[in-house]
Amino acid sequence: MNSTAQHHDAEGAKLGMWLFLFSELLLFGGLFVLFAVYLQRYPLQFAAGGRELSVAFGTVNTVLLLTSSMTVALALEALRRNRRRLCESLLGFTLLAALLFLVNKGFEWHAKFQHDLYPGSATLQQAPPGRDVFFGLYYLTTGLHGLHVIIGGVLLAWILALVRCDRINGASPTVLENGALYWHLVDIIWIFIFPLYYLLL
Amino acid sequence: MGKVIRMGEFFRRGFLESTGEQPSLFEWIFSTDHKRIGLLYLYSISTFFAIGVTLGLLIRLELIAPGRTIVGPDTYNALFTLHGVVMIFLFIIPGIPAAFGNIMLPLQIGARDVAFPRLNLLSWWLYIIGAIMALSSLAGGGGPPDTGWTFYLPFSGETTTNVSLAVFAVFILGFSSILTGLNFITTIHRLRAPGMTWTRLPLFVWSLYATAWVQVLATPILGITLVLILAERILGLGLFDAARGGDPLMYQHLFWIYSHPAVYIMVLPAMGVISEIIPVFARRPIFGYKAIVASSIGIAAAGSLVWGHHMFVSGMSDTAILVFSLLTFIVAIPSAVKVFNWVATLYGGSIRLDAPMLYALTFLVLFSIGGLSGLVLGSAATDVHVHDTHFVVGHFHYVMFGGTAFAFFGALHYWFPKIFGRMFNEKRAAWAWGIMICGFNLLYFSMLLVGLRGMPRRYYDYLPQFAQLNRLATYGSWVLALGLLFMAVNLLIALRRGKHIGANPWEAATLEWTVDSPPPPENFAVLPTVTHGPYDLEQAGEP
Amino acid sequence: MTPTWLDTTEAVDKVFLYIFGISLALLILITAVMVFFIIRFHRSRQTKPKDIPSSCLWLEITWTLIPTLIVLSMFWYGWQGYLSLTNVPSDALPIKAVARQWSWSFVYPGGRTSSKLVVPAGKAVRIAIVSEDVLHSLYIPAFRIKKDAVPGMTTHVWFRAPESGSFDLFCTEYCGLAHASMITTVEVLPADEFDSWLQTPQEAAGTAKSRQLLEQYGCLACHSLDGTPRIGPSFARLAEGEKVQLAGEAEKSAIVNREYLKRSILDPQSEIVQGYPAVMPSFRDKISEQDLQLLIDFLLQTDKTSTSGERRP
Amino acid sequence: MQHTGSMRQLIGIWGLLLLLTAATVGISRIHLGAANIWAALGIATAKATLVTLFFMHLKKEGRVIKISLLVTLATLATFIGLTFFDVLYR
Ligand code: HEA
Ligand code: HEA
Ligand code: HEC
Ligand code: CUA
Ligand SMILES: [Cu+2]
Repeated sequence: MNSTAQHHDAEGAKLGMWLFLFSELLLFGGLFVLFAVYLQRYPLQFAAGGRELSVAFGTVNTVLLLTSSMTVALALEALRRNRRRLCESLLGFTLLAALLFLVNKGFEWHAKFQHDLYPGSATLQQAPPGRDVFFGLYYLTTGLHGLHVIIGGVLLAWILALVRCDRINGASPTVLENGALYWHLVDIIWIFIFPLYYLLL
Repeated sequence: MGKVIRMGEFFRRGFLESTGEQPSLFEWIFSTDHKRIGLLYLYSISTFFAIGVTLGLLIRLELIAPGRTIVGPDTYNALFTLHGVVMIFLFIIPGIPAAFGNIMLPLQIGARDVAFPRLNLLSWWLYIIGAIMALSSLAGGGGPPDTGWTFYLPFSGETTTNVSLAVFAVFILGFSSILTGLNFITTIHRLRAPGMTWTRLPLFVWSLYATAWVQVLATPILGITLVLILAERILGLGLFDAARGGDPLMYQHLFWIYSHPAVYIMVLPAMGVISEIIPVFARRPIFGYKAIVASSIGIAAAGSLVWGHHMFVSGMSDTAILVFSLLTFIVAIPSAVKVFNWVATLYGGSIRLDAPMLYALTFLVLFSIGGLSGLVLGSAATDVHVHDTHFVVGHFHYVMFGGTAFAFFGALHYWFPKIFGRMFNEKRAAWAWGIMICGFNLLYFSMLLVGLRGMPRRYYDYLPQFAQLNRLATYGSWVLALGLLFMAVNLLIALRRGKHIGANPWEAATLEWTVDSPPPPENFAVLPTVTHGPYDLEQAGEP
Repeated sequence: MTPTWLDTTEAVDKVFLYIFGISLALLILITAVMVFFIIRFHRSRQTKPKDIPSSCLWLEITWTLIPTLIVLSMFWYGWQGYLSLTNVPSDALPIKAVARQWSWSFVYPGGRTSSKLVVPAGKAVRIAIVSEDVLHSLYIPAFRIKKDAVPGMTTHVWFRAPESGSFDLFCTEYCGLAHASMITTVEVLPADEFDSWLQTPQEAAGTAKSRQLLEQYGCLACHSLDGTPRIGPSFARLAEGEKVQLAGEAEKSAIVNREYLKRSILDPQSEIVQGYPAVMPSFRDKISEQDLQLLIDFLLQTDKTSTSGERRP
Repeated sequence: MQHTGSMRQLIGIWGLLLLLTAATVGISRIHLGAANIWAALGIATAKATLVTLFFMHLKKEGRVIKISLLVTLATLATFIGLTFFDVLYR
């Protein structure tokens, strides 16, 4: 956000960030509307689709995101106590987790493509109606979420740089506060994606 | 008319004055001053409005007689699509909030700027980029998009025209709209001057506040819907493809979840403008301040629940029709409350019929006609007959043009002296207004009638029985065009040669009238302390 | 309201009358009051505004409650009218309407097809609507009915035409280039005439049969028989051995023969005739081999406009 | 503005979140019919609540943000709910 305005009004900047998060929530909300409707219509196909997804990958990624979410929160805490070193390494860890998440995601998608499971693939065209929809939604939702992971990662990397050159410190933590808020949102979205897509029976 | 002050060479140009530090164009397009950004919006929105009305004129020209008149069916389909996209996304949604809201909101609440000035600039840039992309979809590739502004699937997934570009453009415009919304909410929460309590907020600010919430919460749904169209066209996802298990109606749900609330994004700020103008020219405090505030919030909230009324004949379930029809009627109530309060404000006043007031009063009548025709659409039985006919086209032009655009013109005349420090010619303004309302009603009332007789919309050609009313409508569009042109010319002349004017020509009581016209760059040398309500006109005049 | 099988026109018109009546009264009332206030309290008459309170709870409550009652009554009345549109009389004659870009065809019990909607007077008909491609909408203004044709779904309308005559039938959901010409007619025949029309067997072969196939598959929506250009090239100019200019970088062309025509119908995107848009749908899997051969025979015939043997409905 | 012990608290919440993750995976392996999806949603909501309240410090925020979060969630819920009037009864 705007750094001069923030300087004057950290509360305002935070409110702005929350409002932005609300709109992000509704962006994904549209996909959840579709998910709810199609789950209701094709419960069996969705369950079958869910079984094709790897619980192991999903769980590892969940743990990664939860942990990274904690580490940003800790980083903010560290910054507030002016423990810059700690803050930097916690942020570094967060970035690492984000990277691992994306690598995992890449492997997962790759595996799906290998199994001929992508929109319009031959396997899905033969599958009963609904399976295709499941995978369509799966790719779109995780893709959009992945995009948010990338954006959040870039944002945090930039913040890390700012911390390193002391542009952000215990006295003016707003940028980190807001960056962390964004990262937590990315986490929250995943908290819902995980059981809805990976754990369907 | 109040105090027209001749200040001769001492006339100050306020925020319009160049600081001379940068080339003058850069001073504007990279300015973070909310007033300059607002003016940028005003200029760009007016430009796109001119493009939109020209397209409207061409539509009417084609429809002057059955059969091919000036263009073929492919061009006609592109015409109404672009007319709709330009009018909705480039003119009427950003219209009042981004132009007048930007300029007046900080002034009215006693702030030096909005909460995030640079974000504000970013919104404008996104708007311009989106607009240029939308217009460039006209050229190149598969030809201009031909889907209608609703982009209904499956057709928009199949057509070979530049739909993807147009859809992406609208996505960017939506992003711009969200940013404006969150900026305004934060500004209103954080930057009110001391003493500016929630019950002392001008009603225009209240209406912007309610609008901003709709922008923040509904626009993302449009965003994802547009992403879904792109996914359908580019990746072939098939989420709405019946053959692959998708449900075409779900597209319509998602689209209208945004686009119905969007009509209240269009009209709420307009209602705010009306609530500003009427008390000032009736010389009476607004009647039922709290009821008007409550109805703004009521419209914003209830407006999010009625999207299904666009789908009564789409094959949606009867239960849903029952629910959405009921909710649609409920949402008419707060509008009625507003109308009654405005009329009541006139009672016992000392009414001046200056140009802004003329527009405000016309708004009352035209919006009522539009709104009442909305009731016909909200009732399930009658909507079946008139859905997707020119009756609907008549309805929404009455509320959008007769309502919002007339309020936009009202705002333009009301705040013109404040923004530019000059006064337009009153007599010519009244003439332009008179010509416009004649043309307007000729044009759109004919449309309501021809729709009732069954003429479908988006028809390039029609049967002979509709010829007469269509001809009338086309004549009306010429009269309307004449009036609009007259108004534009009058204002353009005033921009150069209008009389200089003091801080408060209309003797209004809101804060923007306490600073110079045009306002100085920092708005308030000392932040004001507010001691009275926005419509306590006796206290007005004191600087 | 008792379920009296009101005809659709009556049911809807009553609601129209009710809503329009009230709306007109309200509009006149509001405008009149407004104009009165403007005159009475104009600056020239009222130089100083009166000092009266600027809010009144009772007024607010009144003018919230009264509109609430009004709109609720409108809602209820409208809903009742809508129920009449969904209450199909049990003896209604079932007809299937197939919508496609950009033509209609109607299929009757017993298999007779027609490009016009032919119905008996005085008898209810129930139309099941399907779409073969994008959204369309079946609209008969005279009977106040309308319903979208949605791919993958079957929707219904019903109506009863009181007496014979012909009425317009429109497509009201925007469906692309020739949306505006997706118009046909409702022919209401006296009951006995309708029965004999329905009984008449359709041609098994010959020109009339081909004509009827052209209508049934919707070819005539885009192609004319008499040389007038429509969305697609007219069939009139098709003749064995003629050269057709194809779109593309190079000067491509094709020779009209059975193979070419077959390709044009089953795989139209492969060769696009110069100067025309690539919008023709493929008829692969939609058209039987037998019908295809009949059509090709017909298209190669030189005199295609002759109407001998054609039967008017 | 020093929150003593808050670091420990954050780590504690993290532990809880991991436990809930294990729980949701575990429950998903038992057949409960329709209850499965509700259990999954319930646990996810619990986790999201923990993240918002503690990681995002919603607990310490003022009324404005709390209320508007509720409004947002209610909006989303109505969007889904009203859509179901169509899909359930078609
Ligand atoms: C500024 C924009 C705007 C506004 C404010 C409105 C306001 C309303 N609209 Fe409109 N509408 C559109 C823009 C707007 N609309 C557009 C663009 C479309 C077409 C989209 C497309 O398909 O392309 C559309 C389409 C549309 C439809 C779908 C039609 C169809 O396609 O079949 C319906 C159906 O219910 C509807 C209803 C209403 C209602 C009930 C209101 C109400 O809010 C009106 C409330 C106002 C009043 C009631 C009048 C004032 C009050 C009085 C005079 C007092 C007396 C009143 C009472 C006692 C009730 N509108
Ligand atoms: C704010 C919104 C808005 C406004 C103001 C207008 C204005 C006009 N519209 Fe509108 N219209 C829409 C929004 C709007 N429209 C939408 C959303 C649709 C639906 C699209 C769809 O179906 O997808 C539509 C569709 C639509 C149709 C239906 C097409 C169809 O279904 O087949 C028609 C037909 O007549 C029409 C006509 C007009 C006309 C004649 C004007 C006129 O008011 C124009 C008359 C005025 C002039 C010609 C002025 C000329 C003056 C100048 C050029 C100089 C002006 C300069 C300055 C102001 C600086 N419009
Ligand atoms: C949606 C409109 C549409 C429909 C329906 C349609 N066509 Fe076409 N047809 C076209 C267009 C446009 C062209 C020219 C472009 C091309 O070659 O694809 C064309 C080309 C042709 C050609 C090649 C003509 C020539 O001059 O070389 C033949 C033959 C043909 N169509 C036959 C048919 C038949 C038979 C049917 C019905 C079973 C049919 N069409 C239905 C639009 C249509
Ligand atoms: Cu078919 Cu419009
Ligand atoms: Cu609506």
